[in-house]
Amino acid sequence: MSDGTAGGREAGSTFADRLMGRVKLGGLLSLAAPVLAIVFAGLITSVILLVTGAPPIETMGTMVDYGLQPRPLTLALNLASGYYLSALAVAIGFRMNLFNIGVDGQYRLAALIAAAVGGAITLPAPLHVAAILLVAVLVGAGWASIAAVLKVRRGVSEVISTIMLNAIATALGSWLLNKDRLAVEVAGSNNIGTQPLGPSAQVPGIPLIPGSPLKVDGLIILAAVMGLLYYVVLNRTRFGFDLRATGRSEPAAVASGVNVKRMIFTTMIISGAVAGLAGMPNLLGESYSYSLNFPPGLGFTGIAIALLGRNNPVGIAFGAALWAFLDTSSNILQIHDISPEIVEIMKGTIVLSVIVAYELVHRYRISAGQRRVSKELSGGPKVQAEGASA
Amino acid sequence: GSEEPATSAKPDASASGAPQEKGPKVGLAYDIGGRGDQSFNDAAAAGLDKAKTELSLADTKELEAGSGETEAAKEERLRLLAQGGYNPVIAIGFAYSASLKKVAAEFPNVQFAIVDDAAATGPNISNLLFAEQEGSYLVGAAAALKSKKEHIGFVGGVQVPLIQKFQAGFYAGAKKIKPDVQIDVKYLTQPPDFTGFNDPAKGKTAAQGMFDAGADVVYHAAGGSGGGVFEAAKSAKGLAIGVDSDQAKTAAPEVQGVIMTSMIKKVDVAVFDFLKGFTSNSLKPGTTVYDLKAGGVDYSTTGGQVDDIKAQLDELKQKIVSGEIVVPDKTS
Amino acid sequence: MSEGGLTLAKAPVVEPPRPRRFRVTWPVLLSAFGALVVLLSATRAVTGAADLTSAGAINAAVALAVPIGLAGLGGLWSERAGVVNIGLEGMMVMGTWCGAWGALHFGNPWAGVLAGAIGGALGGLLHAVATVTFGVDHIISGVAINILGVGVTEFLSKITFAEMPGGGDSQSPPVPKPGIVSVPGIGDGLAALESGHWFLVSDLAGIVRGLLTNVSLFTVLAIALVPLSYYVLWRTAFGLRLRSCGERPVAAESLGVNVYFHKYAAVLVSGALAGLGGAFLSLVAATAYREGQTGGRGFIGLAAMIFGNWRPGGLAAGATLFGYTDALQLRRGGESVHALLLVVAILVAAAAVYQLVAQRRTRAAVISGIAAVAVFVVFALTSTIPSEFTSVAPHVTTLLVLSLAAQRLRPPAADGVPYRRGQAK
Amino acid sequence: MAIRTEGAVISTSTPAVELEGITKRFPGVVANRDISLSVQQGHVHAVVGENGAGKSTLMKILYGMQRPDEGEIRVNGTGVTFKSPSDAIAVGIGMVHQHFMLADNLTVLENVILGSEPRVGGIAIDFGAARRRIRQISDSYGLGVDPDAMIEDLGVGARQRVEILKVLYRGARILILDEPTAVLVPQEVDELFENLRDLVREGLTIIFISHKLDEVLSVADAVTVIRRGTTVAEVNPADVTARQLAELMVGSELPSPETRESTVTDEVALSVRDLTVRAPDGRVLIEGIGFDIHKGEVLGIAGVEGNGQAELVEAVMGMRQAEGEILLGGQDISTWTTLRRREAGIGYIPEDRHRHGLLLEAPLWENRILGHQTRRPNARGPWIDRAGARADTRRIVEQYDVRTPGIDVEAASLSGGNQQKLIVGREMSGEPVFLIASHPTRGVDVGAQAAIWDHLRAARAAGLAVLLISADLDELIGLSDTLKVILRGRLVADVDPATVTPELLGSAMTGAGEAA
Ligand SMILES: Nc1ncnc2c1ncn2[C@@H]1O[C@H](COP(=O)(O)OP(=O)(O)OP(=O)(O)O)[C@@H](O)[C@H]1O
Ligand SMILES: Nc1ncnc2c1ncn2[C@@H]1O[C@H](COP(=O)(O)OP(=O)(O)OP(=O)(O)O)[C@@H](O)[C@H]1O
Ligand SMILES: [Mg+2]
Ligand SMILES: [Mg+2]
Repeated sequence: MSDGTAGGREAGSTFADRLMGRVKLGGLLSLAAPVLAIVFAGLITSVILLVTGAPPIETMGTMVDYGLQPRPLTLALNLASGYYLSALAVAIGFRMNLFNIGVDGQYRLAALIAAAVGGAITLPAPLHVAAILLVAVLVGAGWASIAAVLKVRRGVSEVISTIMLNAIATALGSWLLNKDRLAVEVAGSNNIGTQPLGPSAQVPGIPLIPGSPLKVDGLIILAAVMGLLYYVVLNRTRFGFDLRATGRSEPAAVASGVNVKRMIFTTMIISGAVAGLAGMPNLLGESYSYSLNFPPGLGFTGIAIALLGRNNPVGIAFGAALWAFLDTSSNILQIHDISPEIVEIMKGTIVLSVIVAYELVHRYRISAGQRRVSKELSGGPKVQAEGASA
Repeated sequence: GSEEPATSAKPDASASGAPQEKGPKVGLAYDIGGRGDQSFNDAAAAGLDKAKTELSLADTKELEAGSGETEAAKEERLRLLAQGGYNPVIAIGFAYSASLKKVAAEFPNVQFAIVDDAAATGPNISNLLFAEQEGSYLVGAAAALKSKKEHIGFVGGVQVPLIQKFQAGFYAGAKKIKPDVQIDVKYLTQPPDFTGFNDPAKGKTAAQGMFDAGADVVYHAAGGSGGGVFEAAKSAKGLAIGVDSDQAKTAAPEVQGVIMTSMIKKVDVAVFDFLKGFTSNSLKPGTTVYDLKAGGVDYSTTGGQVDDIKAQLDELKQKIVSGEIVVPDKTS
Repeated sequence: MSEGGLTLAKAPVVEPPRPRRFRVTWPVLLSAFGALVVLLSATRAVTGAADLTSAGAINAAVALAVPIGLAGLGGLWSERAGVVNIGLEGMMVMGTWCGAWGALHFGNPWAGVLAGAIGGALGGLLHAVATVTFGVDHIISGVAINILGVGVTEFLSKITFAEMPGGGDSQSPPVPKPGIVSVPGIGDGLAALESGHWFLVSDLAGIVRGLLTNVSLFTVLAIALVPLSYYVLWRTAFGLRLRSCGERPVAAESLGVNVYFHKYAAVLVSGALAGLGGAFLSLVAATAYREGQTGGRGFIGLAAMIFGNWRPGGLAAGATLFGYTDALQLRRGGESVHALLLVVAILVAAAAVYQLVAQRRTRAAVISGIAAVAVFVVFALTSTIPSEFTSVAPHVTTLLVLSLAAQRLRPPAADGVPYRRGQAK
Repeated sequence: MAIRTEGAVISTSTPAVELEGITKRFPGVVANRDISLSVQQGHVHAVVGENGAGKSTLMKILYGMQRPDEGEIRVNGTGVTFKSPSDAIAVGIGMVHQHFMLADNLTVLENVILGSEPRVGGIAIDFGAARRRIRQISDSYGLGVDPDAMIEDLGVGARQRVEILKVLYRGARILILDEPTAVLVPQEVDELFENLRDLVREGLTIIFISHKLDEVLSVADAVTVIRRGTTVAEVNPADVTARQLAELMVGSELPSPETRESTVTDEVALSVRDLTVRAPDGRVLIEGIGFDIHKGEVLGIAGVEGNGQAELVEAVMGMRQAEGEILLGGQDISTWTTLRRREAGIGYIPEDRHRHGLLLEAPLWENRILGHQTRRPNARGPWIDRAGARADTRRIVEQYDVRTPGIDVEAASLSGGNQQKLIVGREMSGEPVFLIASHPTRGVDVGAQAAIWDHLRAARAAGLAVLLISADLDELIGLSDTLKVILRGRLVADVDPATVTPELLGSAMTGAGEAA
């Protein structure tokens, strides 16, 4: 009897085999998605630039030229640290099918209160920083815990509750940011902010980029550590296993002994705690005070970046860097008389094309994998059938 | 490669010089919204445009802020301008305070100006301030005088100190005329939610509520949301007071009739004056307050609706100018 | 037994008892509404916060609820077909711009309405291509559309409105507005009744006047879309097929239903509805397009849809609740929101009693009871609410209602699950 | 009554369905290779074959859900090409799928009419007409289906009847039934077959797939055997035994039935006392259930699905709130969490492997960890021990003959039988003292089935206590040392597996025994 359904053409791996995914492509394929994505995004962006009357190649050249210079690079890295932390916070929820839209409110409230506390106390440097970080983590977690309690005890969808809590955090923050409460006034300024942090709370920068007059925020290390922690906790610990299992299939997790309610609660709170850190690189490394100028919207950027990075710590890092790069390039585009909206359009396009590219490669991979499985299996069912009877 | 000097790290030679024969290259950094916002930024743009025609400027470069950006991004914007040989560099809005202070120190040979902020000081910084409370005082008085029901209102876009200055002046002015006048106050959003400056629907609802409750004059300091206030005034057959520019001229034609006056804040004048001072080498760094006395703020008379009370308003104006009345700039 | 010959020997062996399903019927709905009016009326009488039931507040509530409701309806259509649509905000933004542009370009507000729908539908088309054709994660496509919506409209404004007199980079010139209608002959009488401040009578007069006078034709259209959506989705063959794609696409496929077609149709309609919500903002709620005009209403619409358990009536209730509380806080926030505290205290107390008597959940009842007393104490000890907090009255109310109401949310079973023909399980 | 009025039997020699040279390739696998099948008008034609042999694929091709790469389809002698199921429905083909094709959150009516809605004015659904038609069909065939019930409230039997109603509603003349009996108890199977015979008498043609070869032999007029995508035999059911049929399917000899001897010890492993479970709305789901399982004993629970088996299992696993006592080795575990129970040595082969047993998108070795995430070799303290888990996964793959190219493939890419073997291997590791086996061989082909039985027996011999729940009565009788019958949430009868026949057991399960 003929042997193997896909048999007949066993002659090594032909080009067709590779093309059809009949053999494992090893590392090559893993590069395909990003490359495809970049080509995709580049093409679409070029079309948009052409439509708007800007020369695509030159424009992108300018962006890259500028973006790779030491100072803009430093700026982008600093921006990216906050993005990264925010995206991690979102990603933690995503890994468990929780959609924490509330990172925005969580980090803003955390930064405000941490800044106020930090400005009010003086401690030796490492302690001072640690105290501020702790407050931020606690406030972030605390604010997220409202959504967690509502979800676990009352079944309120976290999507709604976090949208509402963002608005409530805004109101609370605005009420607190008042000279009768947490804010101080600066003479002659229309701004209002918390008492600036003393030197002991100012995290020194790192001269990471040679030739840059600016230093990279010291807390980029915190971001990196959190990324590592994220990876280790999720992939190497029992807790992480439970979390991912719950995200993949809640009934299976329950049957395996996971307490899903507790898991939801814990995950939401951890997500909030990490969210609380998102404002810290900026607060402790640059602004030293929470004022009207404190950047809002990090939470929403975090959602886009978490998705862009496919909830993977390295992917998120690339996503954050890309986002930060695009943000910093807005200025140079304007210098070249290209309207800054283009950057927003580019961001949207990139998100879409990256994700479509990944999807296409993913599909290709899956079917390639299926082909491989069935091919490898089709080799010996007869033998195995006999084995079973033995 | 790009021929733009902006991308080179070393300061450009032209950045060091005072105005050259060709005239200065002016850099302008807008707040969020930029040119075309029909409000604050546009007023600055108008000043620049006037300078372009009346003073010989070699070049201008206008950059605008992105929403949710950090201080560092603002700094970079100013730095790119300074580095690119733009001198002077004007920053529109108090948000540039800290960044301007930093960048100005890095470029001692470039002249900087900042609108709405006195906290960033330096030998090469001009602070262009406005006494919004004084102009608001006058329109507050006008509102009280015009109100038949002893009930007026104030709609603020976002509850920030700058807008609270408007409220404080308006309140004081109205109370001065009629101590018993009822004043409704509403801020549309809280920071950092700045949509209150762009949400006419909310402006309309808030003003409608005031009119329904018996108010007959409503003053807005709500940027783009003001359009809603005018609409509400129109449908309630009440009156409205515009802000920043003479809105009886710039607002939608159908509602121009309800705008009895506007509190004018002449950012254009401030920008133009600064540029003029720069080209004529008569610039003095430090704070310039554009108050009633300097004509930096005022009330408008377009439409003739305040002609009957003009005398009273001008008397108050005089008292403020002379210092007899000191208008508070904070809400109590 | 049956002459057909094909008879199962017995009735089904064990039919598990079917749980009782709570049905919202007209009597239930009307009495709930009646109770609410009485409660508001009593509160109004006690606190003197006339705005609670004033015609102006009701009218404003409807106007504020419409864009949220339209966005929510958009979400409903798409999620009923199994496509999560978090891009409503972006589609709405497209609607604001297109609405204004259409009205200006053709000099007719209804052209703007149509253009707004088309603009939103374009966003929907992009979402459909990404999610249905390419099978991309629905949330990320939505997020991308939100970003794109903002970028594209800002850019478009620069090349269109900026050139028009009265327009600018971030706003359009004033647009022609759709007409306003009133039920003739009732306005003055009701206004007179309302000004009497009689218990219940004046309140009903206010509510009726708010609903029936000075209503934009666009509002009428928007409100009509709620029952229309119900009709199409639950009463027509097309709607059944569409919903089956959100519940069990393979089942639909196995009966010859074209799942792709229905998903596309649903997402396009979804975009169009969100676009209409946007157009409402620029054409009715305001007189012009303004950058950033949507202010997150797309997200609120999404929340309203979840609040309404993926049903048109429920989402309309959610949008109305939000619109009503928003109107109250925007109009005379301090006073009205303060009065709302009393309403809340009474409602929570009622919930406590219900929990104690009907559900026998003592602990929950005690917690609710304490909450009710706490709210009442706050009400009694204060006379107004700080302005920072009035603005979140809608958000707090939404959370409160959700945490009091039993949560039997039931999203479509295949919501957000990518589907490929011949591959689904 | 479309079905019966049209139903004059066309007694021509034209086959109702002819499939010729059908080939269907999926990426890397040829599901159908040059298959030919000819089904006579008015026949019950059975198609049998191992898991993955290509039966469902062939049927989906005939129903228009898959398009063949090569080959011809003739229906009543006319060549057809189907673009979608609608085309197949149009020529009178109806299919009841292997897995229910029902939307839980829609009513029976909506599920039935979907795609062929009676309409008024071309748009609106004519609900009245639909309801009448469904009632009519339901009444005339005694299906007992309520058009306004929600599918989620129905048990499996009722769902199966809804599926059949769907097909009848569309006036199908050729019925494809893909494993319709997998979830039914003998009585229900008998009823179904009775119905099938009646349908055949009315001139309908039935194509029928089943792994239960006895059934096949009892009902079919012709049998086609498929092995690895090709037709290997056409047999007359009168001429073969189930065993011969099975050997045709797998292409080799089957393991011979073992001789059983009791391994039951005196030591009680698990003891359940007065267990009661209530639904959130207060309804009693199971009540006063009590039993002992000794080491080395298999306790079988027989019952029609939906009589409380699932609740019993979930209560013992701690996945559901319950009143009563559960003692494991003498220790009261009724307040313990699921995790703690698992750690104490309870293994669990769940009824629905996709829902409760596997993370379909995770690799095999991560699935090995599932449910054992706190124990060696998968974990060391709070850490996951990847190397340990991977090594042990390899062991399971080897010992339990899980056919997979490696342990890094996703669980979803394994066939059902192999997924089940992986679960069995996993639950048997870590030396469990007590195992819950819920339908351990459902949907698994004869080869894999025998292997799983062997493993269960071996573990039992080593002292494992097993709670076995199965709809397959042969399996229940064959494996159990003790048998109890569950009905409406109560244990109603004890049965001696040594003497009982499936028929007797079946009647006890439906309460017929009780009444007698
Ligand atoms: N206007 C349309 N444009 C494109 N495709 C449509 C349209 N209306 C329906 N379809 C799709 O075409 C297929 C057949 O639709 P149709 O309305 O003919 O359904 P039907 O139930 O087969 O009709 P009938 O009840 O008349 O037999 C379905 O998949 C449907 O989703
Ligand atoms: N959509 C598909 N994509 C890829 N491969 C498929 C698809 N459907 C089926 N297959 C493969 O085709 C082969 C035949 O599958 P099929 O479902 O027809 O088997 P079967 O005989 O019905 O098995 P069972 O008895 O388990 O139901 C299997 O190897 C299966 O994995
Ligand atoms: Mg099958
Ligand atoms: Mg048709």
